[in-house]
Amino acid sequence: MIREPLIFEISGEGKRGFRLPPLDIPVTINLLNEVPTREKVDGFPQVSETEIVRHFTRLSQTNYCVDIGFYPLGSCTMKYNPKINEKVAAMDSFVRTHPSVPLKFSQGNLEILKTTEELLSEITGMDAFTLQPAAGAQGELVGMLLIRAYLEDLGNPRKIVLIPDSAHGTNPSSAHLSGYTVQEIKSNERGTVDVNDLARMMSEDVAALMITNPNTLGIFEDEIKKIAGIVHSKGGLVYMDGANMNALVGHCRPGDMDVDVIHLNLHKTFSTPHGGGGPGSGPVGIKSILEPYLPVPLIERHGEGLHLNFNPSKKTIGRIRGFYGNFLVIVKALTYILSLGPQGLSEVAEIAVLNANYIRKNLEKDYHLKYDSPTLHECVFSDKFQKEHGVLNIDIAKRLIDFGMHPPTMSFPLIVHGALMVEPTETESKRDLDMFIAAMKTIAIEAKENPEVIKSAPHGSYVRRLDETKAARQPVLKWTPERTD
Amino acid sequence: MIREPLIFEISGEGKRGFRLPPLDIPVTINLLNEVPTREKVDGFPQVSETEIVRHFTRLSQTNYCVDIGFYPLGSCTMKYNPKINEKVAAMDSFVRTHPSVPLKFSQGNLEILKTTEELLSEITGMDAFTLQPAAGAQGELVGMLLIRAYLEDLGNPRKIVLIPDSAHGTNPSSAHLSGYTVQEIKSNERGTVDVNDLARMMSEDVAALMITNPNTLGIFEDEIKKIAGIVHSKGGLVYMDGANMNALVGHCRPGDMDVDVIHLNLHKTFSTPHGGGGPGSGPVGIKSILEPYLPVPLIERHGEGLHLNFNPSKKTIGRIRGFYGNFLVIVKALTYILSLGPQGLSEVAEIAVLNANYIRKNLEKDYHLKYDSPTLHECVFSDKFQKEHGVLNIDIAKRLIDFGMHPPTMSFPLIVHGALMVEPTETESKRDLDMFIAAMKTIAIEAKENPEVIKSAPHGSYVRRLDETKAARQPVLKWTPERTD
Amino acid sequence: MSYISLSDNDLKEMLTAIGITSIKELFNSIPADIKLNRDLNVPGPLTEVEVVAYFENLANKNLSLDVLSFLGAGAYSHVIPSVVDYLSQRGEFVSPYTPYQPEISQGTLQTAFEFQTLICQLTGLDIANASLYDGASGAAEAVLMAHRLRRRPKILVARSLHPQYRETIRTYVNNLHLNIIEIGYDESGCIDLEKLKGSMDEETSAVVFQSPNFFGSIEDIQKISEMAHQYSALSTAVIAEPVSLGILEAPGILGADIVTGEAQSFGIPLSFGGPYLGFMSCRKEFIRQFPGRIVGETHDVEGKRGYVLTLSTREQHIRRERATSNICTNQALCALRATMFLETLGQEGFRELAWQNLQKAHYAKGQLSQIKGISLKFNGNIFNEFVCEFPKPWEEIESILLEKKIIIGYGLENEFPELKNCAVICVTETHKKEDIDKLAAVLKEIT
Amino acid sequence: MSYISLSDNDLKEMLTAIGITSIKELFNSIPADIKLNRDLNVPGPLTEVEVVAYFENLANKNLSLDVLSFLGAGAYSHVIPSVVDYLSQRGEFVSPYTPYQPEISQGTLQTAFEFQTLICQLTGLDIANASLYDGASGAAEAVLMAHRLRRRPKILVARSLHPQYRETIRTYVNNLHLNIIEIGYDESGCIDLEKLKGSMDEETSAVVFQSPNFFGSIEDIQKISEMAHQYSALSTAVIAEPVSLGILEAPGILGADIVTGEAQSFGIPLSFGGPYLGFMSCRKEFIRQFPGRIVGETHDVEGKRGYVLTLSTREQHIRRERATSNICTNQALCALRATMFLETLGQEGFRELAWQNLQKAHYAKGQLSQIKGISLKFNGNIFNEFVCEFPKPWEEIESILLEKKIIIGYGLENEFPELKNCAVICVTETHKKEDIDKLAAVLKEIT
Ligand SMILES: Cc1ncc(COP(=O)(O)O)c(C=O)c1O
Ligand SMILES: Cc1ncc(COP(=O)(O)O)c(C=O)c1O
Repeated sequence: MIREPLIFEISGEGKRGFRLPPLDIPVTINLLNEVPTREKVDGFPQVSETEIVRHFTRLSQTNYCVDIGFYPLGSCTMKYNPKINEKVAAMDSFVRTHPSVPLKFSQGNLEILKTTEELLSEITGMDAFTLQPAAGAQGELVGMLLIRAYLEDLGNPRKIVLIPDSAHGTNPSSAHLSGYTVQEIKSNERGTVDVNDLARMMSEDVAALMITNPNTLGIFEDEIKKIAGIVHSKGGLVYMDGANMNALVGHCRPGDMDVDVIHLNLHKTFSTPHGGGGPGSGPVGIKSILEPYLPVPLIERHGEGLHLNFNPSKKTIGRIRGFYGNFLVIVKALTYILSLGPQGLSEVAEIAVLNANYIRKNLEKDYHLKYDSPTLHECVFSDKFQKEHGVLNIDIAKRLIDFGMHPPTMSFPLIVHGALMVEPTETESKRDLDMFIAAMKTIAIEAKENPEVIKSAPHGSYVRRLDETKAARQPVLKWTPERTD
Repeated sequence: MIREPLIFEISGEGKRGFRLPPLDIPVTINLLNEVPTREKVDGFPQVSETEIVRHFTRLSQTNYCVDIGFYPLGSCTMKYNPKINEKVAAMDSFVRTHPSVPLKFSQGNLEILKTTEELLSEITGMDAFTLQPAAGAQGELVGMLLIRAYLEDLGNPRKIVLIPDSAHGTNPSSAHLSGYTVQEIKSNERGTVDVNDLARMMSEDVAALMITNPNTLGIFEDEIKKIAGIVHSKGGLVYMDGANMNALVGHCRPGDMDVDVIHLNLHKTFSTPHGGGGPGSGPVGIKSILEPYLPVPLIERHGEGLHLNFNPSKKTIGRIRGFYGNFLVIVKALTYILSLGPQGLSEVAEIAVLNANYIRKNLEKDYHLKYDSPTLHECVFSDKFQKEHGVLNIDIAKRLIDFGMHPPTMSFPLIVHGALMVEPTETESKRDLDMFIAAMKTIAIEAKENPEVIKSAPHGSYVRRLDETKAARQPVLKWTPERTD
Repeated sequence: MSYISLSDNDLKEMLTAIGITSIKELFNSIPADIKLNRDLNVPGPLTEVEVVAYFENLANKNLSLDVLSFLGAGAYSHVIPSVVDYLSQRGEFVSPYTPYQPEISQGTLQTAFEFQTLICQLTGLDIANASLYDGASGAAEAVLMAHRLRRRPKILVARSLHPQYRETIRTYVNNLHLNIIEIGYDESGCIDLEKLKGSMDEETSAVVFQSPNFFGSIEDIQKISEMAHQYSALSTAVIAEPVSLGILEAPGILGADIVTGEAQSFGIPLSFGGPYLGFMSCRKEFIRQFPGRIVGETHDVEGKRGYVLTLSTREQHIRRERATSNICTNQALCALRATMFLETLGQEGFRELAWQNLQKAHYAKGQLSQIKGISLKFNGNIFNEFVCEFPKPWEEIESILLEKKIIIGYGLENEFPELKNCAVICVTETHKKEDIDKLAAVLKEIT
Repeated sequence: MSYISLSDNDLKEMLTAIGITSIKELFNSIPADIKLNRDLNVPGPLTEVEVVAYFENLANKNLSLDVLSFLGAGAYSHVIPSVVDYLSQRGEFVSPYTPYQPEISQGTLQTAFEFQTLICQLTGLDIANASLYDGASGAAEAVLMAHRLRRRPKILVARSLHPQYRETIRTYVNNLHLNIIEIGYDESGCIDLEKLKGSMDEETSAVVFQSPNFFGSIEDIQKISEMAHQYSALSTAVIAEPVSLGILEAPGILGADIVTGEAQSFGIPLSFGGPYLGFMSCRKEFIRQFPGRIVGETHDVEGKRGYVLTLSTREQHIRRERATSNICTNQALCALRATMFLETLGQEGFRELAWQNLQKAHYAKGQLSQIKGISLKFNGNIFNEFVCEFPKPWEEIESILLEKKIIIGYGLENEFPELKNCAVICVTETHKKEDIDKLAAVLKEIT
């Protein structure tokens, strides 16, 4: 296979990839006399359109993606991204609206935003939504800032946020960014929040509990109402990380579980593509007590029309980004919700849970399952059996690549050592599930019989196993002309 | 790599890839009582949208293409296909016009067609064009039918068409389809038409000479005016296969070479993509003596507006297809012509010829060149040197695949045994040319030192060398449910 | 804009390598007297922004927005699933040549194999090719093929075959001096079976008819085929609206020997008439005379399944003047779209599509036929088209409706002088009830 | 429409394999009292045709067609080469997750590495990350970073920084109880250097300013940075219109320590405000405090070059509450578009782009400033935006121009009460001479 060079390595004076129409006004010279200017951006490449197209077409083919195959990356809900979403979001009028146009030029866009807020409220059972956060983590930050503002308003923002040890890394990070100290709650042997531990740790210093439900083990926190009760009883609030909403949609609603704040990941549950790392969208839903604190601007219905309120209340946490959210991502999510309708949405959770349990059932003899509680949309195996043969979860992951599949999540939950978090989603065919199961079974056998083949995997990819340590120890973070490679 | 099944093999009852809006009128039953109907199309697949997208995304990646790399398939002018062409041809108004709309609903489209006719006339030096032919071969048919109609009108359609032995297969086939007997003219030792042979064979039974210029060896027929003179002197006409127009555009014009009819391949010279085998477009240019015979309908300017003339003259050869030609392909070609402008077009030929000569110069010691005449946009090597080691042109071709490149043309010209017809086109980078040269040189060495590696090539492709004999001997031309595979 | 990829330096190095000082020298083989010593008189160069503006301006001249159209007559407006556009525009499908090198063309080849399979399933015949230019030239190829197979001078052609297809057949076979006999239609709009019977004899190579035909009427393929087979002539069915095959029995099952047609309905936009998609299928015993590219299944040296262009000894690049057709480049990308279209709709969706066309056309037919002054010209069974006769001159009807932003249909009197004030009206799944009701309401007003 | 890929039979087989009879059983772990025992009150399901119609209807409510707009103020209208749309929509770029598995993500990773390189070239700094959410949150992250680096309580923020960015900074740092001091502007529209000097001291972590700033005025980065460096505070430049960097010297060269901003201008459509593209770069000694994903180069076991996410010990999934930022999903696909945009334009094209913006804005500035009653509010150097003061109330000006289908610019008085009847006007390469002349003509008429 031809190795694709960096674009800078094929640059050459005189090549052009694009031309602007000629300037149609008289040229004025010396416009920037007093300002330091430059003749050109040093190092910028010069290539032809042909070369651009080949560069990116070839590079694209070195990517694995949902459009190519099974992508059971746990917690990421890598479901199929419907193409109609893309088509709708590409409509001229959506793509071309400047965010600062007078309101009558954006009534359609505002209607999209407002409708999405309303539908997400219904889906989650919350009272109101803000669509501004650009991703889940920003949603967490907003959610925690809302809680902080609310508590501050009551006189004391408090100091501590409780987070289960199974939580995603953004939870503690966002809590910290909101000015809180994080205290970890232990999971019990069922893999859920230890209610006693919680009760013990809950105090009037605690601002909130951040809980994920179903949690990152795929287990439903069945004591959620009790948990919420404990938190509320001490004046704290319950934040729910809604990244796993795919397991619940249409079946139960966080709002009905006494949750006060939730963020969703539209790029997970609501099928907007992940783009190799974004853009996403992390709307935050709240109970009405938190409404005065919502970030600005608010979208409000005024009679027939819609309106942006930039100064709703002094209590607002303020602005958390430019403009109004990742609008085109929201358009895609709304397209998805409307395409599915009520039954379709509830079927999402059903089949997601079915697929995950089918995999679990088929692999639970081959891979260790630390917790035997029932799981919903995902389950977390570990490499415990394979480790005996020197095979770690990362090796299993790399070996899966040779079978043409994307590996599961390994970086968390931290409570499962050598985790392999498998989330198939609802869009997969039985054939894909069976191929995954077969590959995992083969790898389990290989681990015993031929562990080397796993530890040296992947064998067939565009690059083989990459030296991540070297990358971190001797960081090369950009191309420079001196390099020869 | 996962093998991609046939779609029929993953079909399953209950899967749906698309839904229509529900019927919004009252249903009438028994509408087709007297007519044989069926409940369903037996064998039609049932898959999900997810499966469709994966099926075709995966299949697409098994294709080599111009967007991926160098494609020196001689005579096919596999130049880069500009993406702006696609964008323009995708404009709603072009894509959605029904061909039978009242004329005032298609004035823009007709203007595109008329402008393209006019510009092609200027580019080729011909008097008029029809854009109807769907591809080069249909262009040839139309051209020959025009000649036949003209001669018939003069009293005698004549019997014979002369075609050089180096011609593309469609030339004799089209001549035959037009009712002519084909006689071959020999090429001389320079690789061009043997003028003496032509003079000897030319008679009043000969309707036309079909000549390709530059010919399929890439050699310009420098005696073209003399040749045309010989043909015209006996009342015959000269048909030029314009497939190689990429060598000439902006530098000389068939109309100025006394050519009477020419076809162009918009999917070659004018950058419209080949689509894995079409759609193309094969416009035919003519001198004015042939104008009364043009196929219907004609596009005519009437004052401000444009008009379709379905009954221009009794002499028309009639209709050769539905409607007016491969409109969207023509839109792309016009986009290309306007994008390049006069200098850009003439630069096309210059760089195409430069690139071809650069390759020729670099490989002429390694691969046999039967003719040493100067060549323009392509040159035809042969496997003569390699054959000594049992390596044929097809082996060299397959080995090139391992180097990440598309092989040259081998099926013609028939006068070069073991031909390797290399046409780089003007859009390639020196890096690509150099990689091709290096690969060819490596193969030349391998032929001597390790011929087996060539003969067993390709080694790294999705499938390895396929058994074409078996395919023809035991034809399996469709999937059937009985098969297990 | 130019698409050259050489840097200034590359250029110099290459000239040096070749041993010349100017590119001009490479053109020395072109005699001076035919060199063009001036710039071409062509506009441009235009940048992307300018070229888009140029075409937007032309697009606006089409005035086609917001019009409610009931045009069919060989080009049909149908829904196109979003995946078809999304997938078919991938560079890997758009930018390769004909798959001469199967090892690096499996995407194109396997898709074509699936296309052939789908066409066989639709037509009920044994083999199908990978595409032809369009329906009209497909009909012509079918006649040529039938003639090669039977070598008899007579071809019977239904007058109810699309007039453009009839004209194209005439052009293609003109120099064969065949006896093309047109067979009229009866009050059902179908081929006049009596006349057909009367014209059929041992001299006949084939009968060519369309179903549903140009008037929308569904032909009795069984009867026609029986009549043809009595003289071992070939029953050649042309399908211009293959969505009908979602509900009508496969023509091959009913006796057709060759089925050809236009598959624009399958995911190909109207595009002002092209590119469209010709298809053809036939009984397997005709394979040696079958025109066009065919893809077959085989295996590689390791036993892996793969697909190749096959039976190419029929084709021009091998057989030259004795080829079964001169076709080379066909309509591969359109066939790809059709394959995606049919596979996305699937068995259920395709059935539903056909059913909705049938229902809506009949609803419209019912509504229109109740309007005073308007009559149904024919009484045959229809699928999604039918012919109305109006009480006023067609031109008047047409222009009044245009003012109401309706294109009511395809006027017949130019091509069928006997059908004065008649038009073919096409109703598909894309028409909403309110569209049909609007048409009826407007017509009621003006007739 | 549903996107499930299980057949009826698959479903049965799977239930059997799991050993249950109904999917419902799998939800038994959800307590009955929180189960939703009704359908969601959500419209739909809508088919593709219906959903497109739904959104077309909303799109039409935007009324935005045909309007001539001179809006900038943080979101810029620039040309987008056709290849950017064509290539960036490929499924391989659109549908993967963050490249946690580098061996099958080289496309995303190499592109990000190229993006980082381009950002470093533009900003003149050592390192860049793979993207942040947007310019506003990027500015906030920069303040947080500066504070982590310097640990001093004072942050000086230019009043000429985009008001949304200022507000976002405030929200992000609110609980750190920093002393955010706003520094006003002078008659050039630039930061008041005297005031800046007066406010700078050993307690200052950073000065944050935008250039060209919200009024379009180009700041003296060198002077500002010198002042900051005197107290080893960090000079933090925000670039909201990075097209300016095609002609203005790199801020890093002029002394900026951190450069962050909004790269929407690089091939990202206006999109009603998002998704956009935050970027950040800084000096290499700050790397341990740098937020966001970073891609680095390395080699595989065979020595082949490859790219990986690196230095992740800064990030939330490793460091949790001690991470340099909570960012996880960023704006990768937007960064991909920006990379394509910049590489397609190339060195020459990007220079030309900047130059045309500069020229056209100055032409417009010249035309408008000649109109009686209209005055230029500031006298600083500008790139493609400038502030005009009108002789009538802004609302009146705005609405009269709207009637003429012109959106003249961004009115300032809401966010800057001191700038009554003032607006920022943005002119880019997308404006034709006739557009600018039309604006001038209309303004001449009404003022
Ligand atoms: C459980 C959980 N919470 C939060 C996040 C953070 O979401 P985002 O990446 O959209 O910022 C993720 C995403 O990986 C997650 O899996
Ligand atoms: C020299 C020559 N003539 C004619 C043709 C036929 O053109 P088309 O494939 O467009 O029918 C070709 C195409 O391969 C060719 O190379």
